[in-house]
Amino acid sequence: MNELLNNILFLPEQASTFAERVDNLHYFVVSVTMLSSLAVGTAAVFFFFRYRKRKPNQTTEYVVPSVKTEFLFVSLPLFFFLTWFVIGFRDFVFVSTPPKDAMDVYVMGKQWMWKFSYPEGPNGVNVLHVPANRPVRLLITSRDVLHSFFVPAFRIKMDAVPGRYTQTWFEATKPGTYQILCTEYCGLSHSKMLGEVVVLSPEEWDAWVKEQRKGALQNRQDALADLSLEPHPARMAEQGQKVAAEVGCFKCHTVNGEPHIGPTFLGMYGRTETLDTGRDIRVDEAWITQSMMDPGAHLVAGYPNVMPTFQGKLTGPQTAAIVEYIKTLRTPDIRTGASQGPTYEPIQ
Amino acid sequence: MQSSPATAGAAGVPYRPQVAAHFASLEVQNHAARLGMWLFLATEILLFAGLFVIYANYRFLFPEAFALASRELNLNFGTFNTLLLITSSFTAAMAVHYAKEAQNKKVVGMFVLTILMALGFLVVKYFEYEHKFHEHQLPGPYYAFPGLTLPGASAYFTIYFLSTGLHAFHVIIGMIVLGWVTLKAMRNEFSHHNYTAVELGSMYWHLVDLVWIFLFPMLYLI
Amino acid sequence: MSPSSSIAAEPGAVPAPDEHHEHHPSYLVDGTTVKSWLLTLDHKRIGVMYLIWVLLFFLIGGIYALVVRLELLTPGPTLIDAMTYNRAFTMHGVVMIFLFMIPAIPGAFGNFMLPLMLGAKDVAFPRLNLLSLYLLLTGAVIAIWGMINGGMDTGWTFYTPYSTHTTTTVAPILFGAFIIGFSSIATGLNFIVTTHTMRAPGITWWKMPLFVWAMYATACIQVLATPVLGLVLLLVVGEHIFHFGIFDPAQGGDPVLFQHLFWFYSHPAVYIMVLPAFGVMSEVVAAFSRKNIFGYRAVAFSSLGIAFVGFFAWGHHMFVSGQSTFNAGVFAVLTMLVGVFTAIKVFNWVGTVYKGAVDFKTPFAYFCGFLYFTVFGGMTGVAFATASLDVPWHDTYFVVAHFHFIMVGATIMAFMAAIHYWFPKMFGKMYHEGWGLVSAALIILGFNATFIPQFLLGNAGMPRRYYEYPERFETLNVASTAGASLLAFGFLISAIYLTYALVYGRRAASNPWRSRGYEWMTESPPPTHNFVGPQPTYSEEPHFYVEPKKAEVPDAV
Amino acid sequence: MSAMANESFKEDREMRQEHHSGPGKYVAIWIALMVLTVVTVVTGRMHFETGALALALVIASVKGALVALYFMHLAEHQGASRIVFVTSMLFVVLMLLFTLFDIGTRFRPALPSSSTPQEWPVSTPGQSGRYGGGLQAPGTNPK
Repeated sequence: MNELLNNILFLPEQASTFAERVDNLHYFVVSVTMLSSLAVGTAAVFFFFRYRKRKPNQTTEYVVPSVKTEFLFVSLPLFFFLTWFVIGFRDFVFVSTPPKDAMDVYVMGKQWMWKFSYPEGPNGVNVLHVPANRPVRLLITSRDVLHSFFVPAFRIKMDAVPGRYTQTWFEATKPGTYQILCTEYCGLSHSKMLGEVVVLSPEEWDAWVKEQRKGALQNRQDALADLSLEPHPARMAEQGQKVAAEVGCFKCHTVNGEPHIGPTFLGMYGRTETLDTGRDIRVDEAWITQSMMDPGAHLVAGYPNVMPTFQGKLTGPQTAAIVEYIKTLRTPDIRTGASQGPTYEPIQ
Repeated sequence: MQSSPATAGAAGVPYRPQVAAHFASLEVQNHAARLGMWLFLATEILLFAGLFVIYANYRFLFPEAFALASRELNLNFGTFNTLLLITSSFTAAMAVHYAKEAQNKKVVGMFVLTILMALGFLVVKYFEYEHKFHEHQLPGPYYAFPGLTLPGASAYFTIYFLSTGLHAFHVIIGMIVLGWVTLKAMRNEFSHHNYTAVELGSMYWHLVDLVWIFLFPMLYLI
Repeated sequence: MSPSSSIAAEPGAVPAPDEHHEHHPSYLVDGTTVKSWLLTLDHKRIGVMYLIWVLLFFLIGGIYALVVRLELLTPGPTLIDAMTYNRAFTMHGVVMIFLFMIPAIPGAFGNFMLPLMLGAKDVAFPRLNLLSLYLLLTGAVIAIWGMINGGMDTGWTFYTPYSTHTTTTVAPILFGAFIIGFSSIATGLNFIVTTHTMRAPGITWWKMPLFVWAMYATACIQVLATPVLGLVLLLVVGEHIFHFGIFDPAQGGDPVLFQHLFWFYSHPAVYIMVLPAFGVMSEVVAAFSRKNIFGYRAVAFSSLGIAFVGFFAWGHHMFVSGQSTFNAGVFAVLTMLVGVFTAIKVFNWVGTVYKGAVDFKTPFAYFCGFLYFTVFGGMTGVAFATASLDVPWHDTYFVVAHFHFIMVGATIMAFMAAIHYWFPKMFGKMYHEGWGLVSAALIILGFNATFIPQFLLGNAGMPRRYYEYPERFETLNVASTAGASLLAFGFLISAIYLTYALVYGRRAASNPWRSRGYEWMTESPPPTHNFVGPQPTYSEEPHFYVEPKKAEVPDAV
Repeated sequence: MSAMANESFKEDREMRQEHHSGPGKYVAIWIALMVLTVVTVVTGRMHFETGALALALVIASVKGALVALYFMHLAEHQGASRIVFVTSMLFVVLMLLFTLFDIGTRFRPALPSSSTPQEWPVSTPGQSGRYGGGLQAPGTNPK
């Protein structure tokens, strides 16, 4: 019966405890709706034929409803609506209050990917691993704009609001892979902001966590992320940001527009800078690369010549990634420093 | 826009008001004009209500920052402006009183006083603003006042500038409306039969006063 | 402001006294210069101009809709790139909501019919009325200019912080919407004052036609809600330009507060769109089943009830936005009340047919479609309000299908029914009944074919505003696009035969439906000041078919 | 001009029951408003621990009521004008209440994070503050 209704309604499979509750209410609401609409529709169609016009300028009786009828019109829908509300709100409270023993996963949405971190590691991009039959609380935030974390198979959804955490929780009932979708419009690649939840059996989960915390699977994790649906330049920028954090660029360069020891990365690409020689240059890939390799060569006026060279410290791809990253800081629609949320550092 | 409900009803032929063709009588026409004005004032109240809601929410979230930031405002200026605006509201009410008695000269006098006080209000506001600019107590990202760095302080000044700015804009509109009614009074137009324009203009002015009566404690006295 | 002052001395609107007292020209031919139309103060001409403009905006919005649907034909990129797609669905929403749905029925039919139904010569403030049309057009011009010069990609909800940081042209479009808000306020204000002060003798509050009640309730919402939208739009424009940080989380702002303020307008706005539709349908069902409205007071009260409770249901748009659980409960219950009020209306409409004399003409066909869309759209709305069902459905295609059913479906049905029902009243011509029924059937079928797959897509979990989608959603999307083309075809047919009827249609009788609505108590099309000779007396309630009084209903058939 | 009659005569007459009184009333209201302003400033300067805002708002409401009732003649005009004014006030209050309910009862971390920073524990056991949030420690974390 469940299976059949699920198919008729095109519902995805039920893979969480909440999904079963929601679907039960769904079936209840749909059946009452269909039956009552059928009743109203039948009555209407019957009236259309029974009381069709038989002669032009026909007169009719003056009919007004009795108080009893009007009472029925009010009380019947009110009864069903309030019943649904009671059931629905009970379930809503259920999904808004995570159980005390839930395990926490931090979820961060950013344009256009999902990042997951567990309090004691590891981190993941676009793939969330959770154990089956165990409540998982998601603490959701965003780095830039609103996103919304949606797993159809779990029937859960919660907006990711920059600068703060929202929460939801689920308890997956069977191992498998389920799709994550972003349901709050978040810009150009909104429809590409996909991810997946991998539900593992308890044994697999323990093994996975152990392996992750050793760091042995980090590479595989990266490879997985590479295969994700995320567009290539964004991926490079993402790596560039990681690398920049690792080698310490942010000790001297801010990304929020404020000058620090060095000029800010925000809006650097494409900007016209006055050098200490008095010459104006337009910042491009070549200049950024050269500044990393030979910082003293073309110094921006007003900044001390204190930057060490990164020649030999950065590989070619890493340099390119940092350049890509700085390029993403060019437009005002990249929000930096907006979020008061967690700063995710890569697991070493 | 603001004056339209007032003018639409009163087809402005001097001295003797005329009933527009679609109204049953002058009384109905005046009633319509007044009701229209009330509805318009209701929209103004709801407009400011949006700002009040924003204020209430952020004050709830940042009580200390708001309390400290409000002490950065000049209470003397604020009190003076409140008294000024209340008095101007009083003179506007008196103008209606004189209009009913067809004392057009006194109507002119009262409205000129009102407009002068409105001007005074704006001048005081200008000095307040100038001081804020000087201290960098400015909205959002422009806020750079070293004396108060609690989170929420910049939000306070954002709301301060938005609400007083919107209010000052209404003061200016009110001055224009009252100026226009004053011109009509100079032409000796008003009498017991025809004072709707005076009444509606002064109602608008009272609304400006009403909004300030709430803005003043919210911004200056918490 | 300028049109209102410049027309102060314009005599064209008030016709010179006519020699032939018995032969007053209809409003359509009383003054044929362009100026006599553009600067008219006649509510009927303003209504007709509104009709022309909203139809144009409907066409623009419809083209955007077709572009969106075509793009979604295949899972990957089909026709346009992602940016264009994002702009297209935003523009579809903005144009359809602010330029079509909100002004359509109040602007066109409210303006035309309200004074006629009240036995008045005009609305209370004719100049304000004209001003509201030109404010609408000013706002439209600014917004459309913005659309051409870049467009906006935020979705019509303008959620911060995306809307304050996107590089697309947010400012002119929001500013355009802000001006359109003034137009909406002006219309609403005018209607409230007209209803209060202009009722002819005999038309007491409980004898007003239900269309007037619906317009009155709508006008209350317009007056009370629109200023808040105006403020919010200004704040977003300000944020976008100056980055005040009022809704910016980086500066302690709260994006959820933006949603509260936005929906404080935009949820009641749904009733601005649908209440006039309820009003039109109350008239149509009474006229074509030749019966008094069953439970007149219940229907009138429920309009006011929807207007009031509808204001305090806005939080059901925010169940998964981070709003508190407590608030979700409060808003869920209040939303249920809206459902109850709507149910009262539905039952009473069906009850009206009971013991009636149904004349199955085109408007009545649209009434059937309307009933269907209202029941299913309303019931899915109630399902949303259970809070827990909203969690999986929120921002999926289920929402899209739901509001297209209740808000668009019901309103379009009413709009089409109103055009057909009042076509002879407004233009004195008759359209082809057969084609009318064919296109009604096509439109209703097309609507279902478009949006029933979208309900299922939503159940399956396809989020809205997706440029590309997983392949498992393809079949249903193709079905939906096919339905959309059927829908477009249906509208095309109506456009053709209605235009034909306008030019070559046979002259309609003064009251071809033999309707006993108040608006039919004058000639069709009405003379400039609505009545010639003595004012009609309104001794009976509208749609009183108990005993025909031929003397009062001029009927030339 | 024309013989247009009107159903709303009664309503209109109610609205026209005006008593044209002397300027004394206006002067009295004006003095009351001035006094109340001084009162609110004086009490505001005292910075009461509790109820300062409530007191200020009560005084403001009294002042507002005086302006609306007498300067704007709401006391004389019955019917629709009053309903309009009262309705708009009601909507303002309800709008305030519903939004304040929300932030008053929201999941704490869903409020702006910088609003009450001192109350946010920077680190909780098992989270070492690295993931930043200073969230309430959940019951148990996986080992």
